[in-house]
Amino acid sequence: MKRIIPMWIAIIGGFAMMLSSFVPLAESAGEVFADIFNVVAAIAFVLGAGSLAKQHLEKLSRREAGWGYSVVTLGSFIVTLFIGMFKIGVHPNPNFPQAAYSGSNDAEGSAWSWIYEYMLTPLTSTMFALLAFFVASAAFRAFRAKNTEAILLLVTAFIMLLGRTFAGVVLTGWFPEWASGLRLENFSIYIMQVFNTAGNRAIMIGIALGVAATGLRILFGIDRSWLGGGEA
Amino acid sequence: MSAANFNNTNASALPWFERLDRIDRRWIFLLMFLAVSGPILWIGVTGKTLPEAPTLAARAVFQEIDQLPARSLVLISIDFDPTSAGELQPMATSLVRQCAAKNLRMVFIALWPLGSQVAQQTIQEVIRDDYPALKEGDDFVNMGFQAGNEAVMKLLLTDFAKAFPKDSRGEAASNIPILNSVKSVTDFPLLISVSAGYPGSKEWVQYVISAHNEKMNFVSGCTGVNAPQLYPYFPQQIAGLLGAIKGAAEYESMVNSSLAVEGVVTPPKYSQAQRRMGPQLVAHLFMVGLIIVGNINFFARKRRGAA
Amino acid sequence: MTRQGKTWLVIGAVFVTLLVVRGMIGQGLGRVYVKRTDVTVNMPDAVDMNTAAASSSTTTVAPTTSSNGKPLSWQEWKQVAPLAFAAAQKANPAQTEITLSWPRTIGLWLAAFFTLAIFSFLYADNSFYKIAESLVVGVSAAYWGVIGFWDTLVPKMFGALTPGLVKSMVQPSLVSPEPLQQISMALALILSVMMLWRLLPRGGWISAWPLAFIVGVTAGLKIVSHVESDLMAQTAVTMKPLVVRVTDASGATNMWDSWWASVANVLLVVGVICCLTYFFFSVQHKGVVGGAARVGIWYLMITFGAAFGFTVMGRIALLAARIEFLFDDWLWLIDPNHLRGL
Amino acid sequence: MRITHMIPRWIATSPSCKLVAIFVLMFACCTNVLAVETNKGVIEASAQDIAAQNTIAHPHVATENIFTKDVLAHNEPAQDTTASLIEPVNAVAGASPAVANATPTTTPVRPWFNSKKTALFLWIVFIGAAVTVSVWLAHSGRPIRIRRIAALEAVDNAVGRATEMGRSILFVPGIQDMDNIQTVAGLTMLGRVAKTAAEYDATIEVPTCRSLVMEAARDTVRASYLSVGRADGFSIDRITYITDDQFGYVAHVVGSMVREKPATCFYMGYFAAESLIFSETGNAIGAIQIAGTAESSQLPFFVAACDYTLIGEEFFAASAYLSGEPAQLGTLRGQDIGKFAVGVFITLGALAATILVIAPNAPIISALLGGLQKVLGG
Repeated sequence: MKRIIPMWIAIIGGFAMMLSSFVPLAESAGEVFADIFNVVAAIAFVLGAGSLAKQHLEKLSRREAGWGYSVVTLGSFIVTLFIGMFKIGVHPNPNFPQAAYSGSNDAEGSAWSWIYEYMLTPLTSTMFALLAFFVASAAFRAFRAKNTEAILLLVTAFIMLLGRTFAGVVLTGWFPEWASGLRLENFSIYIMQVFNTAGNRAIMIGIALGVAATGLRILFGIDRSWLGGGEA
Repeated sequence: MSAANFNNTNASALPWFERLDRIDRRWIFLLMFLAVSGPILWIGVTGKTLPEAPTLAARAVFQEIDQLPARSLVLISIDFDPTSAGELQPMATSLVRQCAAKNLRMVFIALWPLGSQVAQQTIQEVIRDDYPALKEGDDFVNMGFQAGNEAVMKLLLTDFAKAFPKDSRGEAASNIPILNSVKSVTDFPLLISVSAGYPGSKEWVQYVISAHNEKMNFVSGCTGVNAPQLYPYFPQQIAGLLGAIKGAAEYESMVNSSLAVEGVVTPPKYSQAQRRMGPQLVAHLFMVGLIIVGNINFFARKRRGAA
Repeated sequence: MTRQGKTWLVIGAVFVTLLVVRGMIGQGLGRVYVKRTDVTVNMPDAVDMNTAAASSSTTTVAPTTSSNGKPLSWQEWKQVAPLAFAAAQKANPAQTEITLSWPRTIGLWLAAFFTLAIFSFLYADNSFYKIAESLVVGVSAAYWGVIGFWDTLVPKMFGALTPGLVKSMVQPSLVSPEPLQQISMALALILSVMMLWRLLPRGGWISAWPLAFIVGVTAGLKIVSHVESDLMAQTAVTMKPLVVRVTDASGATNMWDSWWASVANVLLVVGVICCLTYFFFSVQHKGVVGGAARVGIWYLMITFGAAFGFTVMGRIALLAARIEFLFDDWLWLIDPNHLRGL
Repeated sequence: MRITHMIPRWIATSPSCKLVAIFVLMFACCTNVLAVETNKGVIEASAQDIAAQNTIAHPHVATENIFTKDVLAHNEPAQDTTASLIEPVNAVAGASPAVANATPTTTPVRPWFNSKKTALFLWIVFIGAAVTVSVWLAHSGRPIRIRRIAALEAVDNAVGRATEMGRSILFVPGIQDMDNIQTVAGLTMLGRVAKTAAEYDATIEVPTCRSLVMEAARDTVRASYLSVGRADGFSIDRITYITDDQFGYVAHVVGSMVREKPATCFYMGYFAAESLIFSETGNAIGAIQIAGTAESSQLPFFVAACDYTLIGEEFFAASAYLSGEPAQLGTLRGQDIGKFAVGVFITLGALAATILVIAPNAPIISALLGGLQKVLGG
């Protein structure tokens, strides 16, 4: 019973949504669901925060190796939460001074924007920037001309790398007009529009079918692994 | 300190290609750092940038905005956050600049939570600083962020004010003059999306543009990662496309030269992307070099292995 | 210490020395200046408030701030370029309008520290990285929780269920909610309560219901949207003529362009079909199917190569942005935006 | 209570009957809806068409007309001196101002079925039917041979390796929430992997990026451990929420990767930029890596840096493949039927379009092409 009811909730909800796409009166069902989902996800943050607090408090109480870092995590979590929830240092919106919380957390000068600008942004965008290094080491290690497939991969990457900078202009810019299609910058666009389009289209079509089959497996109750295990 | 470390103890006993193959990747990291930071320093000190030859897709973006009559409405969707600002901020800046210079009326929206702040910064940097005559509410407005991804796009098709009920100042949509004639997103002759992923340009095409292509035009600026997925839509659904920092630099150079006034230096904030093409070039050449060295190495090992 | 360790130590020492030298010469290192502005607003009278609230059908809640009718003022600080500070000082050395902001200057140095701490992970895991990692987890988790609260829960759920409260506290311009909105938010609240039931000692299984609802509805929605926008639309645009006639302005056929356009279309159509063949599951990849699947893989590899090349661009731009932050905002080594001098 | 208890039971025990029942229901709805639509829709449709033609025919012209008025009214100092202001004058020449006011004021009664989406509806019914019939055939004992998918054959070995080395398995279910079908597909994979891990007695760590995903993953893994009778081996604390922030999450996961050194890493779900950060770090610690995503922009990185990668559709097929159940494998055949249909459409469409280029006046061919386009929603 604990499995069958959820399964039916999924089946009914799913089919209702599918049909609603075809009924003009219910066309906004998807948007309504998106709203509901966002609210549920926002409230479920309580569960995530609980898990976060639990894992770090446990480390702390057991004095596990590196418990000091857990203090940092917990401390920064609580401080940020406090600042954000109570809009510390945020003035009310000049248009609506009567509403105490009408100001935006993002206003320049608020504690929140300080955290955002000087902590969150440098930390996350530097994490993102690490990719430039990983891309280089991956290219060195993985781009070896082992077989036809690998050669195609690496030659295409090569053309793109050159074609999308000034190097392409220097190397092939002198090609005569009738062969201008072979200039690296044009050739790279040609590859994008023909080969890349073909590959991406096939992937997209395949994914659409994969999504449909996965969805139907769930809606038909064939795949219940998301509910846990095979037998209902 | 062993995490990323490779075993180098017997390194000197191995032939060169074996040694190269087991090279500590931290050396590659260091070289990459130098390849990017060197040109930044050089360009930062000298102020010189590489010339740009705009490609078709970037020219189309310029044309689309250029052909609009003054006072046309433009919807600018900021679908990225500061983590992608390195690539996309120059596009957003130049796009807003061209729109402001053309005296178009701009409505900013954000489908990414942090996009609203990015829009605010862009407004400050371009409109308030350089086009102070433009009035918030009459000439431009930042409608802020709305959660819901493509659901918001669908809602925009039916009711703009419902999707974005208030602007970033807290003003209700019904009180904003610029939105008086706007019922749905199709009332905008041009939609601009500067996007770093989901939701972004691809979703705009899927949910809004493909069905209303004849009513509104769509131009997009996207990150390098997303460009391959968007090229298939150019030029049918996406009238103009700025792909990665290269697209940004091409577009920037076009806007700058079209708005250049003799004797006045273009503010350097409008050539961010062009400055970044220098590090781009050296780093690309470095990557190409890495791939070549890697393969020479591979063939040397293969030959030795076969012999 | 190994030879390699020593080399890295030297490299690090060189950087630190350069930094110190840089700090001693020229304009010094990163600082942030702010300009003060005074903001004064008049609190509206209670009468205005009531008329504004009366336009909605919901109950009016008394404003929380007590200073009705009085002017309210505060100061705001906006960041300005160091150039502006220099100019203001030159005009009037005793001015207090543009000043050095200590909180923001400390923030700037912290940001630089975090940037370097994350980069240090490239060398090896270390305590700086661990501090940065712990901080980013704590800060960002709270950050998204707060965003969820103020940007989703307040306008959507509280706005629909307790509009009076939201109007008086947060958003006086709130549009009164529609019944459908209220019903859907009530449903969301019920689902959320079920979700949170897990925290209670008994009956945690009920939290499977909202999850099931979400999974089911997602499946239903995605089936339709993917079939529509990916399967049908992509198939339709692939039905291209294999022979194309490109005409000049004069109306004559341009053989060269026609030939290339035709080749492009043939390559495209063949490519899509071959790639699709690769994805066949219930047919063994042998014979003709095997050949087509192999061509399909080639196409996929070219696709991946192209994507790789494009992505590299983006990644390098991001790194460039971080390095610009270090060199420009923090070290004042370069000045591309002419914020400190021309 | 009894009946409500029995019906689900009957359906759960005989899926094939259920599928047929559901499809009969769907078809009934479909025909019913279409009948209503044809009866009711004709008059409305024609009325709407006329109204639509009026409004849509010259939308640009109409709006441009408004803009020129605005320009005059505002009398703004024109900031640019380029020639664009000339354009609207040309454009307006052909339009009457009345066009802008032609929007119908009364909204017609909405039909029960959106006739514009008939083709979409038929496609979904077709795919559903293909899947249903394939499942039914699979149930009736027709053997299904599925081609080898190397990445999936490697799952058992990869889990076994972790056990041998006494290290953990890392499973990353992507960075999106439960409203993304890739996350759901990732969790179904997690169910299979956790089952194998429970059998081998390997530990599995699942850091998640969303609270809801954490809850769902906990349910999934718990059930997997239960299903092989190893409820005692399940620990809820191995499935944790980190942060919603993409790079905050990445910072934590790669940090713990270099510290814990998992023997095997699975990346299954929606991934963005973190794909390469994960897979390069995994590479540096010498882990076996198996990835699966439908995010085509990230596939190159997984292909380059991981040992095995499930590309696009393969990822969605993975859990069905691993289950080995005939019903699930049957759905894969259903997918193939769909692909075959798409292939046929593309081939026919391309040929028809080609013939039309060579002989533009072939009515049958142009009708064929038009029909194909219509079936595809064009």
